[in-house]
Amino acid sequence: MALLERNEWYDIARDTNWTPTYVSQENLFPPTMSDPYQIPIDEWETFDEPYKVSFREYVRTQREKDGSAYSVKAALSRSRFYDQACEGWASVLKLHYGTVALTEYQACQFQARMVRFGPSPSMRNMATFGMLDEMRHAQLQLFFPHELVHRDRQYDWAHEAAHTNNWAVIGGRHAMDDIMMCRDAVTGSLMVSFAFETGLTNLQMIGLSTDAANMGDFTFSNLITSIQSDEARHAQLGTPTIEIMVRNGYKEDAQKILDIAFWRVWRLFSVSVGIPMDYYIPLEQRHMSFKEFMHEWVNRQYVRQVEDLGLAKPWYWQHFLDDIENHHHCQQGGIWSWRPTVWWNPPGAVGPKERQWLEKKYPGWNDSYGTYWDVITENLLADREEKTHPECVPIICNMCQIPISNRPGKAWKARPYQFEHEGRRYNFCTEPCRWIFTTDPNRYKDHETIVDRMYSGEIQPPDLDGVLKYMGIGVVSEGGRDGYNYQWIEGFRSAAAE
Amino acid sequence: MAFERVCSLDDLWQGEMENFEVSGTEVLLIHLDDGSIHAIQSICPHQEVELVNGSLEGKVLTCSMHLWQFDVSSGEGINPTHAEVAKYPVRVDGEDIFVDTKGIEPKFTLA
Amino acid sequence: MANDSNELKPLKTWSHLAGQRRRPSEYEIVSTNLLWSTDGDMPWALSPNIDMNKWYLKYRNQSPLKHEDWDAFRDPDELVYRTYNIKQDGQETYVDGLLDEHNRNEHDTGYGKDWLECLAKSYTPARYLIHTMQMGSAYLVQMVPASTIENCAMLQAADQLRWISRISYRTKELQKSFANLDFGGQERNRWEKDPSWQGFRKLMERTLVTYDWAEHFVALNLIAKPAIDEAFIRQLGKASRRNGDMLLALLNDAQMLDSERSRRWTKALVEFALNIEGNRTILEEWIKKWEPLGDSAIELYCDGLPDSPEASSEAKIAVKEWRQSIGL
Amino acid sequence: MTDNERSNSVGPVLRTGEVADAVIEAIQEDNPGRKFVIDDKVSYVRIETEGECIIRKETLSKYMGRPFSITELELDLTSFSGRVETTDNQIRFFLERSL
Repeated sequence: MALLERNEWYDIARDTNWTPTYVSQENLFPPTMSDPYQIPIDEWETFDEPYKVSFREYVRTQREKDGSAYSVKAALSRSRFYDQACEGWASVLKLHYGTVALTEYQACQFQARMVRFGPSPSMRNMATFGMLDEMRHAQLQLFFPHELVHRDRQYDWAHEAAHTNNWAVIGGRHAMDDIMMCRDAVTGSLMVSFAFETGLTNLQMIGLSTDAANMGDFTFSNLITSIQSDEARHAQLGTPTIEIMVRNGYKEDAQKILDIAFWRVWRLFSVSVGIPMDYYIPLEQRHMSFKEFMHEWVNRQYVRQVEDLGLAKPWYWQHFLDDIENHHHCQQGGIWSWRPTVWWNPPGAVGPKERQWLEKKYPGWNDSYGTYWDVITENLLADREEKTHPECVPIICNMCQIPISNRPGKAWKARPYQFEHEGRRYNFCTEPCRWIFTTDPNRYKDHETIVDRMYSGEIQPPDLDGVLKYMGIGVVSEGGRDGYNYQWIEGFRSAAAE
Repeated sequence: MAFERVCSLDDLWQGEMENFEVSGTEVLLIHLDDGSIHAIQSICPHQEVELVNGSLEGKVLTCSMHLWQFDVSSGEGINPTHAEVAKYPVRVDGEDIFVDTKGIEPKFTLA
Repeated sequence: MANDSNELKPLKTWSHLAGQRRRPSEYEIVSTNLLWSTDGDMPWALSPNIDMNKWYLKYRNQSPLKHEDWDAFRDPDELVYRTYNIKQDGQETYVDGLLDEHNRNEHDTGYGKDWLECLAKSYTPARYLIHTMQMGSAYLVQMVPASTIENCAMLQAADQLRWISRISYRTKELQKSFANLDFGGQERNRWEKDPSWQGFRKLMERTLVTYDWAEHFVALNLIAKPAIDEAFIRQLGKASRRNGDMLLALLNDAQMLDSERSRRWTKALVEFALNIEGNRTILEEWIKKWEPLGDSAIELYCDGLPDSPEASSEAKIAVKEWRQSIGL
Repeated sequence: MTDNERSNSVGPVLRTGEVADAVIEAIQEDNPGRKFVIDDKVSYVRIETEGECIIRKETLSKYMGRPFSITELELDLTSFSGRVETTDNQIRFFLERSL
């Protein structure tokens, strides 16, 4: 074929900026939607996306990707795999689909913001593919759980979760509305394309794929790595934006933007990926600990990319390293205790063998988190299941919307992080969450946590039943129970018998 | 006539098909997109294969094993044409679906 | 506990589709009710007075065009991402074939001087015009009140990038064949200054700053897009047939297929909106406001086409007849 | 972060399969003299070397046994370390600032 190569005509297709005369440039690209830094337009025209693709190549490649991803479609509907899969794995899937599917769809609107308001034509073209990619991800991640919904109503949350006021959803929406839906095209491209898609989606989409393959769930493993191959391309929108900002004197802004987004997404991922990796996946199938994945993907890969662009690690790096060791262990305890409030069945799964593994991967685990589970194990062994449910209402972080908790045991260092603003006191789980609030209190001040809503009267009746219903529990599906029906305590019973 | 209640309309939506046992006979109940409901023998006349595992496009049911095709509304074979599936009378009363299997035997056609 | 007393039956599909008592299509399963920002009074979970909440409240929630259930809208083509790629991959293979064949026949060398001037003036600058359509469609994507509308707008935006790419491709080929004519260099100036483009540029700049989602839809899909279809795609296509440029004629025919799909969902959305009392007046007023800009764009563009005295009136009539055919 | 986690490693992360196998062969040829670390993680394989890693269309086609474009590589390229640069003929992973 005597067709031109892409590079011969590509530059023409991304040379589409013009000078408007019938309307003002400012009205055509309002700073609040486009570029609040007001970097000169000829600077934006140097934007060179490092990963190029043409429409022609895109539809061919994507068709082939979908051919492979959907090839399991017919087999899936009759597959016995999901009948036989353990509830720990089913919980991984329910949590994944419920938090991811509609988030991907909202991302279409964010990509569209870059297509309309991006100051560089290259950004607008690349984001057009990004927008289509997100449509793909939403549709794939709705299609597959839909095949499972007749087996188990909890899969209905793949579609419904984002429409409920479940506490986990409130947390996810708050973070996504903050870094993605309510940002201008330029700021958003750093927050989403770089911090989120380059930095952290790898954990969920590649990290979980190894566990999925070990579990025998090749459908899921294939699905999420196929999705990530799109992200690897469209996430490249962030790199040139950073370079242009740094070159034009906005290095500090770029750094701050990345630091905010990275922390916000990290807090979500440590729950949605950290807990599954270290607790829900059966011990025999665990490949690496969450901490090991974090070191591979973030500490080695992501940070190195940040530094190569002339930026630095976030100022809160020590807090972050500490959080890798702790946050998801705290939240595993919390979510398990509050299991009736979630749409999956979280296994406690801290039998003698699992505790050995956790101690090896996270030295000191037994002396801290272990003490928390000791009490629960004791109650379960004595048939006092009712005592494993908490009696008090937790304090929720006004930023990440996740219950504030701390490492138990000897190293206990409960310390509230608070901030007073216009007569209201806000509570935070960590210094970075408080810091984000102080960067723009007006942006965050009016939001109410799920607990605020109990006290303000929005949730009626303000009792446990009322709260559960408000969160969609008993409406969309039943709430969670222990995924293994407490069988993980049997190891302790037999040890005690000996 | 011996119509027996099989299920309700809520159990079998438009576009769905499902096996039911009616007076000791295995019956495949099909609710087409046009709203009509049909009952046919559950086994393909070709070999011992459950038709429920086949695919339904409009009123054409294709067996999953050797891709034999039948017109569900008439019971006639489309490919091969000499094949045929037994049809059972269906009655809908309010929300309930009734089927009569009395005196009707499944048909078999060897290739 | 609430969940003990509640009887929850097994589901056959998403709970929100269960009321239909019909096996949902793949399209319904993956396309319906996907926006979280239309669930409550406040679009986004941040303070009501931040810019983005104010923007969505003003330009989406408070748009004069009303419907109590925008989510009930359905794309008549029921396209999903998967089927869009299959369709367009096939179409792009066809276009590759056209380009390849014409290249092998040394098609470009047969162009006369006048026709080359027409291509430079009326064809290659179009990537700017089509790009404004891409931007405008993407504005709809982020602002429409239902995911089923958003999907149609998304594929419409993607179609525009398809044709920007093909026009750029042809621009490069012409540049290689006729180095003296500044193909690939003179387009921006033509788009900004040549009288034949000023009607479209004015129309599109005005459309792009029309931020009410429904008025933006009217300006884009009921005025600008059909005007581009009829003037740029159809009348330029006719002129190229007359001038022996079969390649451009066939390329524009292929582009028209995408436009026809866009017209199908536009028609469906208009019919959907017209079911609500009061919407007709709003749509008709907007059309009255925008129609002169659309007509003027057609006139200026078509008057620049060679040997096409009837082009302008044909295009204007075709646009009007199409709008009438969808009830406006 | 400890210092031994900081390195100048760059390279692709690919879904396991025939494309990954072909890439492993191709990189040896396209990057003479470089040492590669191949880390097989069941569902994906991480390929890393110091500073720069190039994969050429020609070489990849040779090991795939058929014409293979750089865009096709995207089917299996789920991530990469370092930064990326693509042209019609090659894909390059690199870092601009060495430690």
